[in-house]
Amino acid sequence: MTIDPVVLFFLLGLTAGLLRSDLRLPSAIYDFLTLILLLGIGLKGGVELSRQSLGTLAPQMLAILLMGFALPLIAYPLLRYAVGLKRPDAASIAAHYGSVSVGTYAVVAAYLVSQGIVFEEYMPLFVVLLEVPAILVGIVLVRGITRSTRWGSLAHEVFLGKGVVLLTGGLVIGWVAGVEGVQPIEGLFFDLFKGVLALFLLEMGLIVAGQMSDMRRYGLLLMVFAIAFPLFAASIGAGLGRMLGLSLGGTVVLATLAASASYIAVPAAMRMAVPEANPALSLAASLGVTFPFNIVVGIPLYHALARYLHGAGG
Amino acid sequence: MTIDPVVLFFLLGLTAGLLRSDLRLPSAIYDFLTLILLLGIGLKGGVELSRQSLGTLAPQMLAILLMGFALPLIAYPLLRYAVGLKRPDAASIAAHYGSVSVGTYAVVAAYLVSQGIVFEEYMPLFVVLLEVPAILVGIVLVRGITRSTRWGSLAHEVFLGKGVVLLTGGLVIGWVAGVEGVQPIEGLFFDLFKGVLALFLLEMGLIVAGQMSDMRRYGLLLMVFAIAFPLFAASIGAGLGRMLGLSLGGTVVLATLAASASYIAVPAAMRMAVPEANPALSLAASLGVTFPFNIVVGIPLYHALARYLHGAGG
Amino acid sequence: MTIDPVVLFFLLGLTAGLLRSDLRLPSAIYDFLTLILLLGIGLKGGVELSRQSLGTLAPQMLAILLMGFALPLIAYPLLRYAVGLKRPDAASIAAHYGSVSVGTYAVVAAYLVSQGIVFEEYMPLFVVLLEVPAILVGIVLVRGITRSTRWGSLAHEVFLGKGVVLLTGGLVIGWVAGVEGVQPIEGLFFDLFKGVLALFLLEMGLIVAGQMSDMRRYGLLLMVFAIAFPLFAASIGAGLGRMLGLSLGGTVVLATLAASASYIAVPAAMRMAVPEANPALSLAASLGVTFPFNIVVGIPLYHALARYLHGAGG
Amino acid sequence: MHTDRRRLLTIVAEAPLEQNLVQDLGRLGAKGYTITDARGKGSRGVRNGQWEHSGNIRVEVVCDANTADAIAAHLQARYYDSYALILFIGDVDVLRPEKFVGFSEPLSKSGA
Amino acid sequence: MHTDRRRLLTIVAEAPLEQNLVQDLGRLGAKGYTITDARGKGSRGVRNGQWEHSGNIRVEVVCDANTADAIAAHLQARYYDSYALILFIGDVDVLRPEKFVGFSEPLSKSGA
Amino acid sequence: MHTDRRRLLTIVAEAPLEQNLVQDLGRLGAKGYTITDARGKGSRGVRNGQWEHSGNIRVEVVCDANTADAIAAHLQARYYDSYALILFIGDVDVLRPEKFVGFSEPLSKSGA
Ligand SMILES: Nc1ncnc2c1ncn2[C@@H]1O[C@H](COP(=O)(O)O)[C@@H](O)[C@H]1O
Ligand SMILES: Nc1ncnc2c1ncn2[C@@H]1O[C@H](COP(=O)(O)O)[C@@H](O)[C@H]1O
Ligand SMILES: Nc1ncnc2c1ncn2[C@@H]1O[C@H](COP(=O)(O)O)[C@@H](O)[C@H]1O
Ligand code: NA
Ligand code: NA
Ligand code: NA
Repeated sequence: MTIDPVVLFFLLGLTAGLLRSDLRLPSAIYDFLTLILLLGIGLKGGVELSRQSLGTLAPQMLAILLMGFALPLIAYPLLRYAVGLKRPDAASIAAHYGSVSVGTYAVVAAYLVSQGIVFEEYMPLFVVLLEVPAILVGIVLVRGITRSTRWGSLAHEVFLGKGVVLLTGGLVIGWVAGVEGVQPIEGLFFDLFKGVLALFLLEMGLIVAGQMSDMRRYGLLLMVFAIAFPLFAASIGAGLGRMLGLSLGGTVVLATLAASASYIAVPAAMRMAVPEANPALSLAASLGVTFPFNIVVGIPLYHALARYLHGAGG
Repeated sequence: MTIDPVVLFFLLGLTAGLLRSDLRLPSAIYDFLTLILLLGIGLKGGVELSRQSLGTLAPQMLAILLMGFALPLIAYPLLRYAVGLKRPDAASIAAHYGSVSVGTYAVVAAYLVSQGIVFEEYMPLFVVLLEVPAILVGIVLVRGITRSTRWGSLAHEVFLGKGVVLLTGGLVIGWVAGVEGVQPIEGLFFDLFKGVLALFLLEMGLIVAGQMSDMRRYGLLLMVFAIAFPLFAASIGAGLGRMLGLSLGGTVVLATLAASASYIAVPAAMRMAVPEANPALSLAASLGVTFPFNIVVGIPLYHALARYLHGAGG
Repeated sequence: MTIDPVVLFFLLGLTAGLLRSDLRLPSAIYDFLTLILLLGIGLKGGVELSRQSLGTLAPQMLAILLMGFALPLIAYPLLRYAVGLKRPDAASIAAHYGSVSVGTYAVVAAYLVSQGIVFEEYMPLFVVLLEVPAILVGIVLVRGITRSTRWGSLAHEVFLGKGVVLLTGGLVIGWVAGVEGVQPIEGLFFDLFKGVLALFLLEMGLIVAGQMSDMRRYGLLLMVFAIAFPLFAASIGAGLGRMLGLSLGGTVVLATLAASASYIAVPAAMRMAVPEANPALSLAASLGVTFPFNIVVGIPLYHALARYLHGAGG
Repeated sequence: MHTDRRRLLTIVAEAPLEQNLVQDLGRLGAKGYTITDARGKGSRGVRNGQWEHSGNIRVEVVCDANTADAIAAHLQARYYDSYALILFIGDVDVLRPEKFVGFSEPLSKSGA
Repeated sequence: MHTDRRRLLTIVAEAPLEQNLVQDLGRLGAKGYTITDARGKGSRGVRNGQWEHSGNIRVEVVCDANTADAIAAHLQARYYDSYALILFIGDVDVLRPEKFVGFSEPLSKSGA
Repeated sequence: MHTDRRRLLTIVAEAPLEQNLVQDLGRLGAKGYTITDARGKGSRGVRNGQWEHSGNIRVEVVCDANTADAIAAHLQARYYDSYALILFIGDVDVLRPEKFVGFSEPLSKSGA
């Protein structure tokens, strides 16, 4: 198993952070890198969508949405009763794991490209679709559906977060502009993509190193969940991918999406909607354990799983 | 009429801003983007200048300068008496509209390239020439020409503002280095140009959205001026372009430059030289109305106008 | 003697700074540019290393390390007795001049490429090797080697500074990933390299302009040292390069490295390890005099010297 | 030189609260505020501002004592239990007191 | 521990004034200053610092009461009418009072 | 509204000292701190923060008088001679005094 170079940047950041190097990226640069990644992913998906008929994709989209609602509903009782968390914490973490991590998506896409494995390029559409349902589920799990639910401000939080806006914006622009229209901006959004991803992962390594010192505090059970649930979710994702007739690459992507846990959109939304949940808990799990697990160990595993499902030859 | 993809980024930013998304670009990134745009535009113009003899350009340069003095002198009485502004405000806004917007220049250049229309590549020289005269006119309109005028600190404000320094610096470096000398830095300044412009316009959309809430406050007349004057100025610019024997593309560019209103160099200079003018007023007009009008509606209009002047076939 | 375009950006920044233009790069952008430069240099060296056997390089590496220890030991008595500085200041400045400037390395590499002169691409390895010894020498010159020396925190300062971490990290990643592995991230780290270097030098020009006003204060002797010592060190470096059998280009690089003075890694380490040394003094010399001298005048000189050593034909 | 005594209320809070706080301040009668980005440590751990929403903001409001008390009471009731937030109040002299009285022309538009 | 009482003058002003303010401070006898970037809202509307010159700066000067008054009076006369600027003054204790007296060795070089 | 009086200690120091200062604060009993990036000028010249380690940080600590004095004394002894650093102390009222007492549960993990 060879490690993708972009993952080496993650390990560099992680090592530097754990050794307490004074290496640090300004937060403005972090914002810049995520801006390019989110728009780049959206654009690539949008260009591909402009070649598809949305009609044929509709059944897939529906199935994906269903998975987005189902995963947090499965995660919640595990967190509440097996891990033993309080209700708001269990609901918030369930939302994190039901949603997706765009950084993890970027890594699996890079992994497949460098292995020469094709996948359905409109996958970014699924990323967007998977971002939202888990947030709704998480909130309803805590608040119930009552008259007093402020759906307006909730929708604002969910649909107008930076992540959803940039991904959706990129999708729409790519879709409207098409291959040719996007061509003059490819230099920034496509040609630099992997380099930008490398820097992003360097920074993620530094951040994860910071998180790791917190992790012990939150108990072994949560850490077990942070590895076991992704493995379970990946098999759901891979199975669904197979059912929907996705290619081998597409199946790997869907498994990885299912296995990934949000650390951008969901934390922001949960902080406002369920403030009594402890944000350190969910970040320690999703960022401190699941993210590194997925990009270093998980993706090759999900690849093997998908190959198995597609018949050993792959 | 198809919309250029970079303009879609502006609309994305505008929409996100109006919907009060939490999307925001750090000001350091805004500075970075403008740095690349200004230097890139300057370099491109400078490389072209190294192929021209400045002698043959001298008459054109003179005519351009004259237009730079004339436009604010026409705008001032309109603002003072038709719109009914106080003297400092009228003078300051006249300076904004007599000068040019580099962002608008970048959009018209991108527009022409994607339409496959050639234009005189030394146009950035005109951008620099048009930046300055209007500022001087604006100041003299308020202060008169008295002994007490602090020309030294004025010249400092006008010629050493970031915009003029980077454009001129780019021009000179491009001119000295020539095509071959610039080749190793093309990756950053030319290949990424349109992507950087896209991000810049995304940010401008967010900023304009912020401005728009201010606009109503300043009355309808100013808003009418912010659309009517550009249309008038564009016809002056187009006519002058035709007279000077510019190509169709060059005529579109000159019309657009005339129609554009500064929102970087002039506000900074006016704030120091005419502090009693209300900066919110000029920005609401130039940034809140004229900039979006020009890049979305104006440029195709000026294109049609130029085609008309060049004989219907275009 | 033609000036490389990237050096023109330095002169632009210097001019703007001396004329007190309001041009300024946000520090986040400065950090971003150095991040790309340091990683890019490291990666390039690492890729080349993956083609070499470290065994054959070992003798060269040893010789380079020796030079790294020798140079500050030569500089110290000059600074202490000829320039007449206090012990901590003399030791701190000796460490600066014994170490290297990565920015200067980037300029000499760009110079050689644009002159079409090849050089050993694994040179970044020497950059890393030269960063560290001088720091140790500097500290020992002040503190002596006593029981109380806190070697742990010292090593932390020296080996975990951002510069060493990013260069070494880039080297290792390039070495592990090899030519093919690095290919997808070349867009950012190699294709943009010279453009990023240009912006970095623009910023350095602004910073040097700020330093220059301080320079007079510190006396002529230090300024003489800041030019004379690099000339001397360059001849050591060139001689060593010849002895080690380096190519013409490699000899120029080694001469330039010897002549260059650190202004990133060493100041940071010295500030913590020898706080009683005046940091303004060493920066005025290394940044205010030596850096501009080397990139504008020195490099062509060292080139001539190397050609002479390689037999007039070069 | 004539000066008047006012209260300087300083709030340090997690950054995502910015819009909420700004709205609250306007509603409770502050005539202005000043915000800087910050990082720090408190009972809810380190907030180093390295990424996303991990930073703090530091908000200053110059106002009269009543307004300061009203704001402090409201923030304590509304945010203390669930959010990283502290506040403290000091005395300052101001030159143009009319700029810092409360309640006239409430500022309701969200900033930043 | 021996401490002395000094005045802490805080100025919040639109960012483009930085060079001017720094020069004024030096001329009026401040021995130092500290600046942070800020944003905010006041009588001249929202200044969110998102781009170009739309931000504020927050300047602090520790000095004796006379210097503080002189600076306050000058800034009020020179900038209040046309620029976004407020200032307020509080009391602080300092350890090394000689660092914060006015007028000796005026600092005239512009900063930042 | 019940408030208690505490001390607000403000330190302005060269940025590379951040880790050291944060460790010192924890050891000396501060229960929290707030840091903003700053630039400025003082007896050691202009620190404009334009690059690398040329900036300042501004650290605030709310604590009781004893803790403030202990921190001030330590910083003065440890850093004044060789580093750019000033500090000053003022009075503030706080709402939840228990958050700002010293010494219980010392905070020792380095921040930022
Ligand atoms: N004693 C203190 N002194 C200064 N700032 C503090 C103090 N305690 C908390 N803070 C700041 O307030 C933020 C929130 O505090 P907390 O809710 O206690 O975590 C922290 O991240 C610090 O920036
Ligand atoms: N009452 C206030 N409290 C705190 N800061 C204020 C206040 N009023 C104004 N400011 C700050 O001072 C700047 C200029 O104020 P103004 O001239 O009133 O617009 C504003 O942008 C705010 O940052
Ligand atoms: N009188 C003062 N008022 C406000 N800030 C100061 C003052 N003196 C120094 N400073 C700040 O403290 C830093 C270090 O001061 P110094 O050690 O005197 O150079 C300076 O860079 C300023 O940011
Ligand atoms: Na998931
Ligand atoms: Na115009
Ligand atoms: Na050297």
